[in-house]
Amino acid sequence: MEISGADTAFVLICAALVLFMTPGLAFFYGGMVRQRNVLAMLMQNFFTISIVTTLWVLVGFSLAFGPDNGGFIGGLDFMGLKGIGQGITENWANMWAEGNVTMTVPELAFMVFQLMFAIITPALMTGAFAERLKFKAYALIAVLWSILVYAPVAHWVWSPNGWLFKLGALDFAGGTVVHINAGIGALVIALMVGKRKGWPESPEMRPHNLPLTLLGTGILWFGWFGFNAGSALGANGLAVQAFVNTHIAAAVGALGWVVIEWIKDKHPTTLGAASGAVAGLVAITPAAGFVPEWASMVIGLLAGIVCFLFVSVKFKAGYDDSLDVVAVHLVGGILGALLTGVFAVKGVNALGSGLIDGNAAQLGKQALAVGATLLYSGVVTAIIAIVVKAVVGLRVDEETEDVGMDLAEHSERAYVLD
Amino acid sequence: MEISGADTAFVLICAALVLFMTPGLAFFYGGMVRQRNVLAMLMQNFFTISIVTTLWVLVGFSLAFGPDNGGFIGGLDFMGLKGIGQGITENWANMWAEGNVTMTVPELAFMVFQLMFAIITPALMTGAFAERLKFKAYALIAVLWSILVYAPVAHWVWSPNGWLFKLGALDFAGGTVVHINAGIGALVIALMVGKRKGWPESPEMRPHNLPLTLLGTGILWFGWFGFNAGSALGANGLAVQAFVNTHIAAAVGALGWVVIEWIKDKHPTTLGAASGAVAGLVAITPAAGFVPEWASMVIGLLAGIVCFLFVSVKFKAGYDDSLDVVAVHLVGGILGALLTGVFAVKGVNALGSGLIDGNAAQLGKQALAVGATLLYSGVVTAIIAIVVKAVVGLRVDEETEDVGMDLAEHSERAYVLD
Amino acid sequence: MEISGADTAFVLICAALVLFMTPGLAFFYGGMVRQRNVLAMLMQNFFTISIVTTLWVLVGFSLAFGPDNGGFIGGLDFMGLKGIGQGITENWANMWAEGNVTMTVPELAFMVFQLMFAIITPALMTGAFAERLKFKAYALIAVLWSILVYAPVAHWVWSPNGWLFKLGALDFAGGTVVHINAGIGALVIALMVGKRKGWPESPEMRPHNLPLTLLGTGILWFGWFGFNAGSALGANGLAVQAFVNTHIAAAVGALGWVVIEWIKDKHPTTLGAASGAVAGLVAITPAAGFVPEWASMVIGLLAGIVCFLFVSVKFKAGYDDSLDVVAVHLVGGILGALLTGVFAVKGVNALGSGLIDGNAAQLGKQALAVGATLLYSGVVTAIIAIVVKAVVGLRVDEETEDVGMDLAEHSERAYVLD
Amino acid sequence: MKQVVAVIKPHKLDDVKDALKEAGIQGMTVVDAKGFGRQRGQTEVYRGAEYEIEFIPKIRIELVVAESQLDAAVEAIRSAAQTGKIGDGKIFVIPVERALRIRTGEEGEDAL
Amino acid sequence: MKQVVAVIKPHKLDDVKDALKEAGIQGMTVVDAKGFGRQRGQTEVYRGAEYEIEFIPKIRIELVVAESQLDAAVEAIRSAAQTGKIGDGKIFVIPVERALRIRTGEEGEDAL
Amino acid sequence: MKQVVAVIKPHKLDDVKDALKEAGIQGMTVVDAKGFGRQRGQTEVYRGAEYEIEFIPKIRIELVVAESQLDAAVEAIRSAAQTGKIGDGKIFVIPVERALRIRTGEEGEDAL
Ligand SMILES: Nc1ncnc2c1ncn2[C@@H]1O[C@H](COP(=O)(O)OP(=O)(O)O)[C@@H](O)[C@H]1O
Ligand SMILES: Nc1ncnc2c1ncn2[C@@H]1O[C@H](COP(=O)(O)OP(=O)(O)O)[C@@H](O)[C@H]1O
Ligand SMILES: Nc1ncnc2c1ncn2[C@@H]1O[C@H](COP(=O)(O)OP(=O)(O)O)[C@@H](O)[C@H]1O
Repeated sequence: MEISGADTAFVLICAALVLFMTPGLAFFYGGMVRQRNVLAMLMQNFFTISIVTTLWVLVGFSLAFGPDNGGFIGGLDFMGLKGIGQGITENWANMWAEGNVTMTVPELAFMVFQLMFAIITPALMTGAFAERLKFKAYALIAVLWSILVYAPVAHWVWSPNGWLFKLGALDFAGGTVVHINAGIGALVIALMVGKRKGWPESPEMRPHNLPLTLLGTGILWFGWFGFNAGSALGANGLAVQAFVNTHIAAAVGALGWVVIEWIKDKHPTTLGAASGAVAGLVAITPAAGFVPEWASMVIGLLAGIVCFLFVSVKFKAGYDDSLDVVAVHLVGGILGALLTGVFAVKGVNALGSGLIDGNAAQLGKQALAVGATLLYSGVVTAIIAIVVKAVVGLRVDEETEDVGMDLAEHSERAYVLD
Repeated sequence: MEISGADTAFVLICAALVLFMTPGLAFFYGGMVRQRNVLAMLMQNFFTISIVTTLWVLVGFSLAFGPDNGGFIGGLDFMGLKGIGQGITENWANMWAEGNVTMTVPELAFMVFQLMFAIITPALMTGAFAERLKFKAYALIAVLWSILVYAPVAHWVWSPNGWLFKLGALDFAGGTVVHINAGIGALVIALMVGKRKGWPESPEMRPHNLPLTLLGTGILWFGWFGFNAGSALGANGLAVQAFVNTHIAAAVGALGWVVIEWIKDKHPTTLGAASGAVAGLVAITPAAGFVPEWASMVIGLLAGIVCFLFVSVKFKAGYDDSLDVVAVHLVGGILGALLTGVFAVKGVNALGSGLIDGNAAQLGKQALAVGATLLYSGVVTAIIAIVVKAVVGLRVDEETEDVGMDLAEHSERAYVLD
Repeated sequence: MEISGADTAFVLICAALVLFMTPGLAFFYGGMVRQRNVLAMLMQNFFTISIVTTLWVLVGFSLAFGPDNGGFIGGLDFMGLKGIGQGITENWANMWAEGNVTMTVPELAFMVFQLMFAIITPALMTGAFAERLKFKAYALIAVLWSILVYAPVAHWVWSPNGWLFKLGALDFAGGTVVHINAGIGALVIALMVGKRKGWPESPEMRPHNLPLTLLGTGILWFGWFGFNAGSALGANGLAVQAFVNTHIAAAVGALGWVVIEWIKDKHPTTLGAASGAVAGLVAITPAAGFVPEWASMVIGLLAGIVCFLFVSVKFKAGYDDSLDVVAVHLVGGILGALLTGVFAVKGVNALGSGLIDGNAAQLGKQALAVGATLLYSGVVTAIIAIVVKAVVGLRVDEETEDVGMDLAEHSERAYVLD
Repeated sequence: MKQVVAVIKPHKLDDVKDALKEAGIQGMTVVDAKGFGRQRGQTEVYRGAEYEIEFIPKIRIELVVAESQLDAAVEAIRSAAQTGKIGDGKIFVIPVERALRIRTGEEGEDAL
Repeated sequence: MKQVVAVIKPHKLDDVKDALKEAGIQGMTVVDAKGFGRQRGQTEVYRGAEYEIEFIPKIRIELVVAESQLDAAVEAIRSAAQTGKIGDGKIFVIPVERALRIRTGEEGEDAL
Repeated sequence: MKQVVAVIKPHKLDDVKDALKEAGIQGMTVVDAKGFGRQRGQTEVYRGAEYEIEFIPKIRIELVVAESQLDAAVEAIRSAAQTGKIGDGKIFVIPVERALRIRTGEEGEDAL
């Protein structure tokens, strides 16, 4: 089958943009931890690229997009990328045709675009258990999680034979697969590894370098265009729609967060603007290719406000989600997944129609997808964490926490300033 | 009408690049202020994205590109992006046909590409009144300026029915609309808000983080390819020409600035290289799609030298333009706009021909466009500033200036280093 | 001749990505030097853009890609970009046809894409003689090296009439032209300028800002997609292959370096992850468009391990290669060039076949290309360094080394923190 | 009046401050410091090159107290800063001849 | 000879330095410090979590002066650093037994 | 016991530390400082605006020593820190009344 040059150019550049998001995330998170743990944060994120890339090529891609096994997981036919090439084979085209999807980019382009999603998803979790999870434990978790949690859920939702795909659950660019999935996993691990020493009372737990966090925000925003618009898998009107929606939700998300905190806390903050933008981006992710522009405004605004309000829950509930992965990704992801079921309209994308388009049932499907992801990811992550705890332990010792993980775990110091 | 996949891919990626420029600008500026005000600087820039995006979708785009009212401003037909979609309607195509422009990308792609310009323009101003303008005042100024200044001037120059467009004034990517417009607005506000405490004698007014400024420069340069080449609105020979001219002018602009300062001040500086590159980029903006490569060299070189020399004017004239928005954007923009009238040749772009191409009249048109922008933007910005001053006040109090805006206005500290 | 919109879009964006790598490199290096020399590092890199751009437009492009003179160097026909335009002339097409290359992007697009390579190559050298080479000396070296070393070697390998091109040596994106070339040049200059005061015993020689280095790594990785995939000069299957190989080698390179250092030094480090990724990227550069994915894994892994092990050589041999340009670029480049001769298979790219594809002779050709580059670049760089030493001197004085080059050479201070 | 100079481990600052507050001390001035002593620093490794860093991050606290509060202050610091591990730091006491509050010009113990 | 240690507000450093220069003082050494005292710190807020920061940025100045210059030095600092608002800081005077200029080996008041 | 305060050029820290070690000194505490004195600072230039920076980076070393080691310590610092160029810095000696090791509670010279 013919490949489209324009679509290939677009998807490749979008894949590069999505890869750039993981360093972006590293800086976003790295700026928020204490100075003594910034390198540990960067390391967990950068190293995720290595781990997931290796596994994805060897087996992960095949598990996610290989020939279906009961809607739950792909087969091993594509292990080591066997049969995945520079063009589009009939075999490949037929597989997608079953889901009414027409592929116009080389198989390897699809593979690598999807790989970038597989990378950032476990990386998102690192914010929750920051400043105390052993590097060794993280590496092991990333290996297991990537295969046992990410690949199956990606299969359910994005493989043409996945059970949620067939059910008609809508997830344009990863509300369930990426954000809810990572968000619930992050919560489980954060609970199991326990609170940081001194949390929450110590004034030490302030971000050590907010400009670094803002840099991360800028890169994330930039890369997210690749994430969402690239999910159209072609340079077409739908990609444009997703692009526009993504931008609007990010901008309005920041507005929402800043305005609500301005009212509540008396000050508009840069961290608030950054957080709100990311919240908006998270929430629009599943919806980007299904809803009209005004709905993106609503989704962004709600995400900014709801995620801000949810941050305080951790203080009440007493779980130490260091960098608010739960409030931003889990809550933002659920919000976005459900609102996709509300605001999707056929006029934007023939494939999806929600409550306001007269299809109330869609909301149920969305809720089911959310629930299934929560349950599966939550349980399997817990098992993984138990296993990892048994094998290498989860938490660094107290001295490491005092001295900082950069020195103790990585023998490095982030800044040597005169 | 058919859209072109290649052009759509190109314009979308370019729009992402232009969006990335605003964080880039934030770092460029943020590195140059004192540590205590860096977050305030970042906040003003990031928040501009939120404000302008919201307004542009609601009304700004319509005012700039909606059906014409006397060449001065667009109508409200496209409010809330009504009728702006994933394709190209006949209506839309016809409007552009009047200006002999053929659109090959979805309406929404054009909308969002233009939005990124609307965002960065007020953000450019923030450098002039840095370290003392209240955040509340800035937010209000951004709202009013974006609607009352930016939208009309964009309409004049880029709408097929704008009076400057019809007159034949050349502005490829925003010499008047973006740089002169922001430059004069910045000067007016800087004058009205007054000098920083201690300016210019205090040695405190040194850049606090030049690597951050260089990061901003790198991002701006990278993004500017989207700004200028993307303004061809397609992946064609003209885009390539604009791309090449942009790069040359930036490189030679840096060379010019560094060499002249090396001679005058005895030292070549990194801030000089960064400033010269930006000066070159500013000056080539209106010319990028009209002039040959050698002319880009001349424009870049002149920009580097002239802008450097102009910086000292503020000390003599006594206005505190904190980060030299006037010397770089206003002066660079005027230089570029006029030199476009000199160096444009039909061989590069059939739409424009300047002095060296035997068309002396073009220079007059360019001067008129410059003058009209200066006058309109200058006056309306002054009115806006007066109104904002009356409503919320412009300037932070003395204690805030001492303690820093980060703490006083945003309750945050940029760096918490051990 | 027709140009392809998709290919043009792709190559332009890739050129922007490659340009972005030079600031990325500046941060990668800048983070690793001591605080007092970070600006000098950034300056050398940023200023390279200015110098090389100017020269390339005036004469470098013509020397590299102008009509051939005996396979050794191009003629002056394209000086000042004469005849290089927005389309594809018959003349140009014919020249490439001799090498069986079909061009589908405007001449100026090819020119500017190649320019970005010409920029980063001398910039790569700056890491070796960091913290002690006079800026004036560097500027002069960059001028001479860019014309006398880079342009000829680029001609040999990439011009359709270059002797190595004709010989059939394979270098997809610059293993010889960029990395070996810069690596050997860097070594020669580092030897001639001598060790830094206090090297290697002083604990002062630690990286001053590793997050900055990691930022550089992220940008380099991101930009390298443009470097390697863009070298396919079109948005096609081969570009996708190169993209995928590039990413795999980077990821596995980081894995290799981290694992070997974890075993040897007991700690996995962020600088190791960053270094390994770059080593993998360097090694895959010549191979990206010739080898299958599994071979990229092998190449990346070997690069990570071999480059790590080679770092220690400088301590034994006693040469002060400040930031390991030799271990990473020279060794990584040679490794990649030779392994291309091993792993190239016709199934990936009809133009190349190596040892495992039954063509042992290819390895000899690769070795010849490596040897020729080492010899030519080594000798000519030495002559250049001798001349520059005689004219302006190479090394800053001792006081400058103590106080730092930022203050002494550039009159600037990187950070002014409260 | 006496000046008490204490060098402590960075993560003990909050505890020391609280202990001093409890002991009725109203003010102190701290700076980030690096200490050299018996305690061995963490080894740092960059690309395989090991650096034994002999200077270890410490906090230097300085407070001027009335004679009558001296023992309480020293004891507060000692007990709050002690971990029992090498590197806990030192307390030095130095005589002070004058003290003055800049805001009011008050002198002597009133200035503290 | 006496050592004068002054803790002042950061933005007053330039004024104090100028005042000391005028008073004929030739040298001083300053470090960035954080002060704890009666002055309340700015509250910081990160994602809704409020932090009352008890340590406030200060500058610690230290200068050794001849007996004869002591009063002039103290007065110069006091008047230049005073804003009248809480947190202006303190001045302490401590006896010095020896002073030595490293460059020349000069001792005593000649070393200052 | 005496407190020795030395202000030196930053790049001399390692030499001074080594000299003190050789002289048998077991501990010291250092902070980054900025010095004002006869030495002229490097002029900085930003976009053509020149700043004469009067404060120059220095290192402040502080060590408490037994009377018996005082001269050795002062001499070690002096000889290691001396470059002969202006700005080499100063050494001051201040009386110390008490010293205490936090870890063990040891007092006096045993605490050093
Ligand atoms: N003689 C001294 N003068 C000043 N500071 C000292 C002295 N000895 C030790 N210190 C400081 O006390 C810190 C702890 O001392 P060290 O010998 O490591 O352990 P301990 O406190 O258990 O005796 C050192 O890092 C240093 O900052
Ligand atoms: N007893 C003390 N010893 C040393 N420094 C002190 C002491 N008391 C106050 N300071 C320093 O002086 C600063 C100002 O003190 P504070 O009580 O806030 O206000 P004021 O100077 O108006 O009395 C403090 O931040 C602290 O740095
Ligand atoms: N009276 C003083 N009290 C405290 N520190 C001083 C004094 N005079 C000088 N210094 C410190 O010593 C440093 C060197 O002094 P300076 O006058 O520049 O040269 P020199 O050491 O050759 O006399 C200064 O930068 C300052 O830090």
